Amino acid sequence: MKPKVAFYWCASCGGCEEAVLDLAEDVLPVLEAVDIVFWPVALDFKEHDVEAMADASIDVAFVNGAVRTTEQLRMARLMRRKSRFVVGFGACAQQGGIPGLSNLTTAAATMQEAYGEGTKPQTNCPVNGYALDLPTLFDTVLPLDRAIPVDYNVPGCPPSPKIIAAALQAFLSGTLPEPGSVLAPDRAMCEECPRTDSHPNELRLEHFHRVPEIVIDPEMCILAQGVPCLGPSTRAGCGARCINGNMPCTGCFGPTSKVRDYGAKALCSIASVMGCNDPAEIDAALEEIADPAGTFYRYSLASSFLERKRMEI
Amino acid sequence: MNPYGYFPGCSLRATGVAYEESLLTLFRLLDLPLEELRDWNCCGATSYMSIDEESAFQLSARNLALAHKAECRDLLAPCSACYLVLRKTQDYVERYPAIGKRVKESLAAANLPVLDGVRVRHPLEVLYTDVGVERIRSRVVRKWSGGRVACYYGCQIVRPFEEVDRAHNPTRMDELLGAIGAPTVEYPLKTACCGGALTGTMHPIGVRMNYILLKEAVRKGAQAIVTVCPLCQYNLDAYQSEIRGKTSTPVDMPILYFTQVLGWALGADAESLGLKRAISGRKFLEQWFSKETQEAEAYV
Amino acid sequence: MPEDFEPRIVAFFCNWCTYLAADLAGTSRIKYLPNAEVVRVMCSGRIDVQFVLKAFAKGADGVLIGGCHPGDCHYQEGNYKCLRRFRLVQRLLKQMGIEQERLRLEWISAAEGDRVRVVINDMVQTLKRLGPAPKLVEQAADLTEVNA
Amino acid sequence: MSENNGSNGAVRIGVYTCHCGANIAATVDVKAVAEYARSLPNVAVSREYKYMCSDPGQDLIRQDIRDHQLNRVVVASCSPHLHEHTFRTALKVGGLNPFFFHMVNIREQASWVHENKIHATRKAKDLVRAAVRRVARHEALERGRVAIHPDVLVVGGGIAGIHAALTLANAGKHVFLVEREATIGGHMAKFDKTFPTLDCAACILTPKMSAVRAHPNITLWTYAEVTQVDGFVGSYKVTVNRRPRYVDEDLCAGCLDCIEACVYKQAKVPDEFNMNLGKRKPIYVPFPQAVPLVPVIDPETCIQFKSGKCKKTCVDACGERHAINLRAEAKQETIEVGTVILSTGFQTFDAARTPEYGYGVHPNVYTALEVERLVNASGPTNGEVVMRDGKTPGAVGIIHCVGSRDERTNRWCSRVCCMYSLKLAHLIKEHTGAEIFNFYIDMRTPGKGFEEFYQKLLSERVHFVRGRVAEVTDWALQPSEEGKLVIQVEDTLAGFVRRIPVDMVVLATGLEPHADAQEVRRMFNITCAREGFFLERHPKLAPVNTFTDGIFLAGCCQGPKDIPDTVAQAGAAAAEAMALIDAGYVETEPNTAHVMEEVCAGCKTCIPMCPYHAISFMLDIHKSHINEALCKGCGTCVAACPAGAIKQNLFDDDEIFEEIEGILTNA
Amino acid sequence: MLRTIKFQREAEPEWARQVSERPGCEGLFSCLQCGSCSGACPLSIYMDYTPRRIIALVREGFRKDALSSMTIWLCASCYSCAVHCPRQIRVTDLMYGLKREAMQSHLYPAHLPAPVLAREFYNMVRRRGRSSEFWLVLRMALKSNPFVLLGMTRTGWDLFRTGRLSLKRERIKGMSELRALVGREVAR
Repeated sequence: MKPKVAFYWCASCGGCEEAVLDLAEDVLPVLEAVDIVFWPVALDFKEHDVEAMADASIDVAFVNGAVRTTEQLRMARLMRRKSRFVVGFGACAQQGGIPGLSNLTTAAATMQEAYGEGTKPQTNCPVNGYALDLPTLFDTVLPLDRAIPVDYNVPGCPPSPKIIAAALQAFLSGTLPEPGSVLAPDRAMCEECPRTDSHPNELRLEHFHRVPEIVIDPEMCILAQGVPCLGPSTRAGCGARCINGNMPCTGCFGPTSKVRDYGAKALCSIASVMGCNDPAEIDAALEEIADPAGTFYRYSLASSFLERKRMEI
Repeated sequence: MNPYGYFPGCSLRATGVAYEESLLTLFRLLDLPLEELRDWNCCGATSYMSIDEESAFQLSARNLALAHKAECRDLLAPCSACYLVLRKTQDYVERYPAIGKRVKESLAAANLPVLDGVRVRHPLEVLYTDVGVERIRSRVVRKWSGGRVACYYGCQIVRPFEEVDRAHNPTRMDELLGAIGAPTVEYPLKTACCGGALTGTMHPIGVRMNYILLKEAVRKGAQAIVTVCPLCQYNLDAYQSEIRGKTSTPVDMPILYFTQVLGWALGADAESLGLKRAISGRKFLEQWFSKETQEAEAYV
Repeated sequence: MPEDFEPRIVAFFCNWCTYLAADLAGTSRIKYLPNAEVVRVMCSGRIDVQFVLKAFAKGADGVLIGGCHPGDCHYQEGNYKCLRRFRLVQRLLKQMGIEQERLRLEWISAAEGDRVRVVINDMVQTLKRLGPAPKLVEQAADLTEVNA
Repeated sequence: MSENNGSNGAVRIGVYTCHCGANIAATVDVKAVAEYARSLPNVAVSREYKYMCSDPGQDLIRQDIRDHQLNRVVVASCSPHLHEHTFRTALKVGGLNPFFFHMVNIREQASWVHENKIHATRKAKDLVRAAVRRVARHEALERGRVAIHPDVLVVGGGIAGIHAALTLANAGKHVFLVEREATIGGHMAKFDKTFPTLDCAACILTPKMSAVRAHPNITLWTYAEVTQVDGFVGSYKVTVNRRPRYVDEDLCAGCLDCIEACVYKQAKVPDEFNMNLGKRKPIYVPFPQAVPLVPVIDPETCIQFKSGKCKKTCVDACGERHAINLRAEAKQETIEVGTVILSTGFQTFDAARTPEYGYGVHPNVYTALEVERLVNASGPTNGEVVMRDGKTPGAVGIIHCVGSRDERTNRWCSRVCCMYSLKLAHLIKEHTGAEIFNFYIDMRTPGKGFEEFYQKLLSERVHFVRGRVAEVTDWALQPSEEGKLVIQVEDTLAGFVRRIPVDMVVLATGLEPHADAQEVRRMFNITCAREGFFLERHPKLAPVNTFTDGIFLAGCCQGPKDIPDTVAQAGAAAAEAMALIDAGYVETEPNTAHVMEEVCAGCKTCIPMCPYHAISFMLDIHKSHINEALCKGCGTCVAACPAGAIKQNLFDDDEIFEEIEGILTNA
Repeated sequence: MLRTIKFQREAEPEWARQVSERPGCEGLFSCLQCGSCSGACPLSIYMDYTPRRIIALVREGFRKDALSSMTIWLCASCYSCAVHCPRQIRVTDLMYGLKREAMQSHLYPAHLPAPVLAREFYNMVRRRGRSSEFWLVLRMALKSNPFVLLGMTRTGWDLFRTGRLSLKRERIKGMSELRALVGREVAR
């Protein structure tokens, strides 16, 4: 019989769901090969249907998005219970992703930012006889593996068709790497980068620029142009999508297996290649990196050592 | 410009009155405004220290606080003892937190402000740094013919704080006097001690110390000694007759304040410089004035 | 803050200057506060920002980095690399709500045994003033729910 | 037995906590620490012992490796800088790879610097816990070897440099001896006699100087300075700048006719070698026995250099030899050596910094070095002690500790002043028969024959007044003081103040580091102690080594010392250098960095990190590569690698993270 | 016959330690006994113990000997010792401390004018905020040895005729302020 597959969507933008469809015609053999038992975005199954299934009866659950509400936490645990393998799908699941940046503030502040002063989410309201419960929002966004044990991760914002296909292939063929690994090459993105040869041997950065501030030379290494490109710190597998769009890498594929804290390492290496030794000059140059946390932890703040900002909550 | 705060100290109202007269005159001649510290009290000088250091500091603290209240940045203390005690108070309050704490508390008790931002200074250093040798030279209207003088700095303005001049072989007074054309002798005892209060408390010893100072000045060919401190001036001035009596040294030399000498060169008259208050060397002084005055007429 | 709060400092000392200075402080029997525990690295240039953040994440109240004076690095300029990283990570700490005084970089040469005392004692005083570094558990109440 | 590489089965750690007599045990509860260690994961054995570094201590480790199949060892004792090597060797002998070892410093950095036993013990436990976690990650390593270039550079041609150079040269090593001045000989060449034996300095020094000149194994460059040093033990690349002396050393025969012929008939220029007490010509040799005996032209004073209008009689006098070349320019020499001996010496304290003694004010106040020249037969006065005023002193005061033992100037004791003061007292008395007064704080004569010499001086009726002179003045309190220099001092033994009139005052100025000691130490990548003298690796156990391998110290650049000690130290430095050269190689710490090629994506971030150009980029496979021979193990590239693709042995991320967590994981 | 031997029980090491903690005396125990202070002191030639010996007495704890010495009363606070000391001990401050202690424990020769002057000066300033030289000297003389006044007549006259003898008794307005600052009690 065909392997049973589930897809679920926690805190994310939905891009990961798109990405599955981006497989285009390659998706068809997959659909042939598997039996999709749960996919809220596409098929009409309900939570209680899953509840009804026997534990570990789903072969693989692909869960995208971070965990930031009580509901997502409940569903994540449900997926875990019902599945043999849980795969963190995409940057948000793997590292907390963009939602993870709200670990720089609190749930209340986030609410206010989105809905204006004094908004109080009404957590339950009666609607023709039924009581609707709104899940509550966490102050701290969690990457999936801090909510439940995760077997594998497919990185990317969103994951590239290439690695999705590879991942599915691995499951179908049962050729899986050791548990806990990330289903993408364990090398930095530079290896795929078309401009890698234009990276000078002795790089020395005296200034930093943000993308809108300069016209990026489409041939030359973007980091060498003073735009913090995180390609060197970021796992390969995306096919240098952003570079090909003449944009710097922002690190959605996360670190290699040898790095524990993505942003810390990226920050460390960028600072290392600066060209000045005088404290005043160093500070002047660093002024040009407006938002270190946002620059180096764009996707990985929630999965960093510090996880969130220290503040009154 | 905002005026210098002026802390006369007790002596300048008695034995040292000539110092005050000449200082005020000189500063007027140089258009340097002086403003006496309102209701100042005793600095807590040497002999006070020997009873109760803490309240000596408190006394100084009051003066500094008054100065601070009067928004005066520089507080002039012409008397070496006053200068030292005020300066020492600042130093110890800063260097020894315990002392600082107690002093601040007592200031609060007397609801006085804390003492900061006030610079304690001695006129010699003010004339040297703020006015400068050159400006003094440019203001000279009387040619000097008072003969060779010995510059006597005494102890407490150069020790232990070397802010007025350096402790070993200070030269600023010599330079200022040089500017008005007064030849100075190489005076090895320029920072030796005059004995301070000893002339009163252990008279023979005090007098002997001054005898040594005078003798060496004579030996070096000085015709007058120039001082910066009321006590030095008094000790050297008041006991010369006694020394003449007790020793073979026929010493009778005028003991001047540097403010008198400079004031004279800048055209002030003997009266306003308190020159007539000298005890010793009057003969010398009288002929000097007369001569000087004639010359001054010729000069101007 | 508890009265008897004793800050915990992780100190990364370079082998050739600051670590030797600490040894010298020992042989000179210079006494200082026992709050700093030293991790020896060959050069301050070896100090990865990950180490610093790990220490904070694990509950250090302060992190002290000691290297050779500028121009004196045993490896010529490792200490400059360290300086650049230090300046950048200071900015990050600010965003992460960690007081910048909790991370300190000092140049201490092998001859400056007493400087070790001065720096460590001073840092301990500063940290006592700041109080314990906020810990994550207090931060993310949600995690308790997760672990429930 | 075959070496255990630790791969066999579970990690089994042995922890050994040292009492170091009472050094540790007095402030750290050693038993408690050992007890605690026993409770930690992977710890198979935990012991405490009086002296772990002793043989029985090391035997404990060896025994346990066998009996308890240990494959990791932690020793908590002193600084790794002291005994890491000792214990690693113990592991090796015990049949375990020496790098399965980690050392915890609970002496220098715990028991000796803390007073509260509870806190010190807690700290020791934390550090042991961290070490236990760290050592579990250690891997078997092999030491690398670096070949030692057999040539040696000796910097400074005083007695220290001369002796070191000759010792090495006699052992068949090639030596480059570089001296800043125009002649070798240093301070010793200026001395008249040497204490306590009173043999003539020149008589014992000059033979060694000429031996240097004559030795086939010594390349002597005077009037030259080292300007750059690259590389590391085994192969230092050194650049030497040879200033032009305008007289070619190879062509000059040392006839000195040029000096005779100089248009200056009379010597007019103050003579530095004679402390400016004598005069020299613009073309001169510092002193008759100078080595090399080749004149120097001083452009500051030579008419030709100043105006270009000189008859150049010196050139004519040289005639056919053409040794004089007024257009000569500085030469840069680049050499490669395996080891370096620094013997750059000292400078004497500037007496003007103690104004109370009137140096520079009263002409008859002299420094000791000036008097050395005065009493020297080949000095400016041919050994006559005549003062600047032309008189011969009837009474002389020698003031000890000038610029020594003084918070306001130099805090240290200069060690030689007492003895040379005694020597000068003897010589001046011998030359003039004057009354001599020595003013000392403490009389220090700790050396072979020194005390006897002191006794000799006492019997010669030299006065010894125990007291530091307050001031030297020229004011007279008594007729007897007229025209004299008066020394005012408390005779602390008699208990009263004395005024002693003398004709001449000699200031026994102390020894201090050269003004440019800091630049020199930077160039050679070594450290200075607080006083500014070069810092030895260990005050007792490695007195001539520095913290930079292959660089050794000799003489007063390391601290004040007399000639015998200097020569002994020079010999020791030479021996240390020879030990390296004859071994042919030096074993390096295996703490080098390696690129994990499977992870490296060729981003090149690491390449500019390396000060030794050890990292190259391999275009074929598009990855970085680290040359282990060049890597010095600083780890800067490791921290910088954005992909974590570089490992450093002994300081790898895994090990350091374990250590950090170990420290912070509360028991 | 006065015995000169000292027994260790006569020493007060604890007192020595206290003294070493006074401002300026930190270096007490690092003293080299080099005698720079004595040599530089213009008055040591009249002292029973030279300043150096006072330091020796103090740091060995011979309190009585130190406090009852004439030396401390001869010190004119010229700070010559302080600037000459190679250990940077403020000997002058040490002397001040000893004077204060000697006053409190009345360990000084009776009728010695110096302490009398100090006390009178102190009280006058506490009562009036300023000192008036004439009255001060008068009181000192009367309380120590009236006969010295005879010797002073000449000087007195000189000062009087040159207008340098002020009979005015100075007093500041802010006495209440001053009392709040230093308290009101006077020395006996």
